[in-house]
Amino acid sequence: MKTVIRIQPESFDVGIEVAALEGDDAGAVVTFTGFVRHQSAAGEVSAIELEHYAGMTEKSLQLICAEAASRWPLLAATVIHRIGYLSAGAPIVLVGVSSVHREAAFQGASFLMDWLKTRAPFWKKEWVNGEAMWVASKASDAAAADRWQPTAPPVA
Amino acid sequence: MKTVIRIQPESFDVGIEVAALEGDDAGAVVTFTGFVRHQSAAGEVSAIELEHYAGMTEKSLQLICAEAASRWPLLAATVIHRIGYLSAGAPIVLVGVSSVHREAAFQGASFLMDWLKTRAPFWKKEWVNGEAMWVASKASDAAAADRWQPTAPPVA
Amino acid sequence: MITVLYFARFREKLGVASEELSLPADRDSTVQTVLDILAARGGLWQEFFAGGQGVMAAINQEMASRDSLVLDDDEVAIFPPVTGG
Amino acid sequence: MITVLYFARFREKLGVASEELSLPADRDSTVQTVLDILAARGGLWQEFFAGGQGVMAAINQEMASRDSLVLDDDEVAIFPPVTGG
Repeated sequence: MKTVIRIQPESFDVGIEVAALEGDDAGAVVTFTGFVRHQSAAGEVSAIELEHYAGMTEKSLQLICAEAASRWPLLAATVIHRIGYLSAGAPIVLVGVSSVHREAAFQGASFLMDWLKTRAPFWKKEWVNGEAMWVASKASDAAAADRWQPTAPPVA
Repeated sequence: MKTVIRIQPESFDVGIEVAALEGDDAGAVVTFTGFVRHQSAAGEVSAIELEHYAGMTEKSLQLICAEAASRWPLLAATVIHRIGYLSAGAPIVLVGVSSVHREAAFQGASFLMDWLKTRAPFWKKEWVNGEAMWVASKASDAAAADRWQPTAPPVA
Repeated sequence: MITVLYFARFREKLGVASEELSLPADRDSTVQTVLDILAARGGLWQEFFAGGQGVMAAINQEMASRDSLVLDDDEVAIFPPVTGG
Repeated sequence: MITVLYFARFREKLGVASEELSLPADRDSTVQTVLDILAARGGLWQEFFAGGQGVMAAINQEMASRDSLVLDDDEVAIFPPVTGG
């Protein structure tokens, strides 16, 4: 599977990434774009900051993409994750996959997001009322990732 | 739910449609883009032609979007379907939905595609070796649409 | 009278896109009634519409099933299973 | 000696991004061994690492579990549950 992984402060253009995913007789491209929400559990968010583990990030996303490719007949995958300061409303992450038929593309993209959320070394800090707070991980994300068992769990 | 439906010969830009779907505190936008495949059951496809039921098409897509909105907390939905002659490799259809959290967006987009495939009045003709052939409906599409029961089935 | 519309393979092979059709006056009509009237014409009409499979219908531009009631002045569309997307 | 890296809340609150650490010479070490050594420092270290929850680890940049073996020269990263995407 052709895999493109980019960790960058810059934004991205979903149209360009979809065009790049086409080809090889892809009939289906599914994308997920995540945005910085204005509202969080802590209140009104003005911006977030994203920290990551530079040495590991790309490697972990490559592993997650390889796992997806072993589960569904995917033709190509693109994962773009932004780092640094991002304002509320800004796009944070793009996951896109292509396949011959649509079911694999939907499943693959959903899987990539669930595992990215629970296995890729990114940490988010939210600015709420001028104060920065680390975001707590969500039980719903762990549950979503667990849907895709069997797999070795990360440290409990 | 804000709903945009367009039936048009022209192509579309997924990036522009994703940007239009954002807002209202959307955290997640999922898109599906379908392309004319080069290969079909009948052989090497050079182009397809899409016929539709002009009076009913938009109406049926509105109903399908309303059904999606009744099942998941979606903020906005966009459905663009091209008609007329399309070359192999060309984009045919775009479905995009936005929601606060990603699961609703993935489910909603997948549902819209399954019902569009089995309930929106479009018919495809494929050109293979200079001959035009109507495409037969696929049992796999009917099965995919049936996943989302309960619902009244279309005429058997 | 109802208006019957044909699409895709049906329109092409039967050589007709639409027609006016009279319904039986003595009883309620359904999509099945319409299909029976069409199938009674024999030839391709029978081939397409006498069987139980491979025909979808809409009444006034909403999907219908075979036992959906058809009323005077309705627009009834008859077509093969859809293949968009 | 191993290298231990800290991220996010741990890095910020402990005021350290990385350090060198000696492993016990007399037995095999795991991620749990490392966490026990750190927790024994007391204070925030104990608060963060003595419990069973809320700590993830990677060895040489691959996700690890608590019973994963840690060898000399390994790079062991300790961090809160990830929150990207």
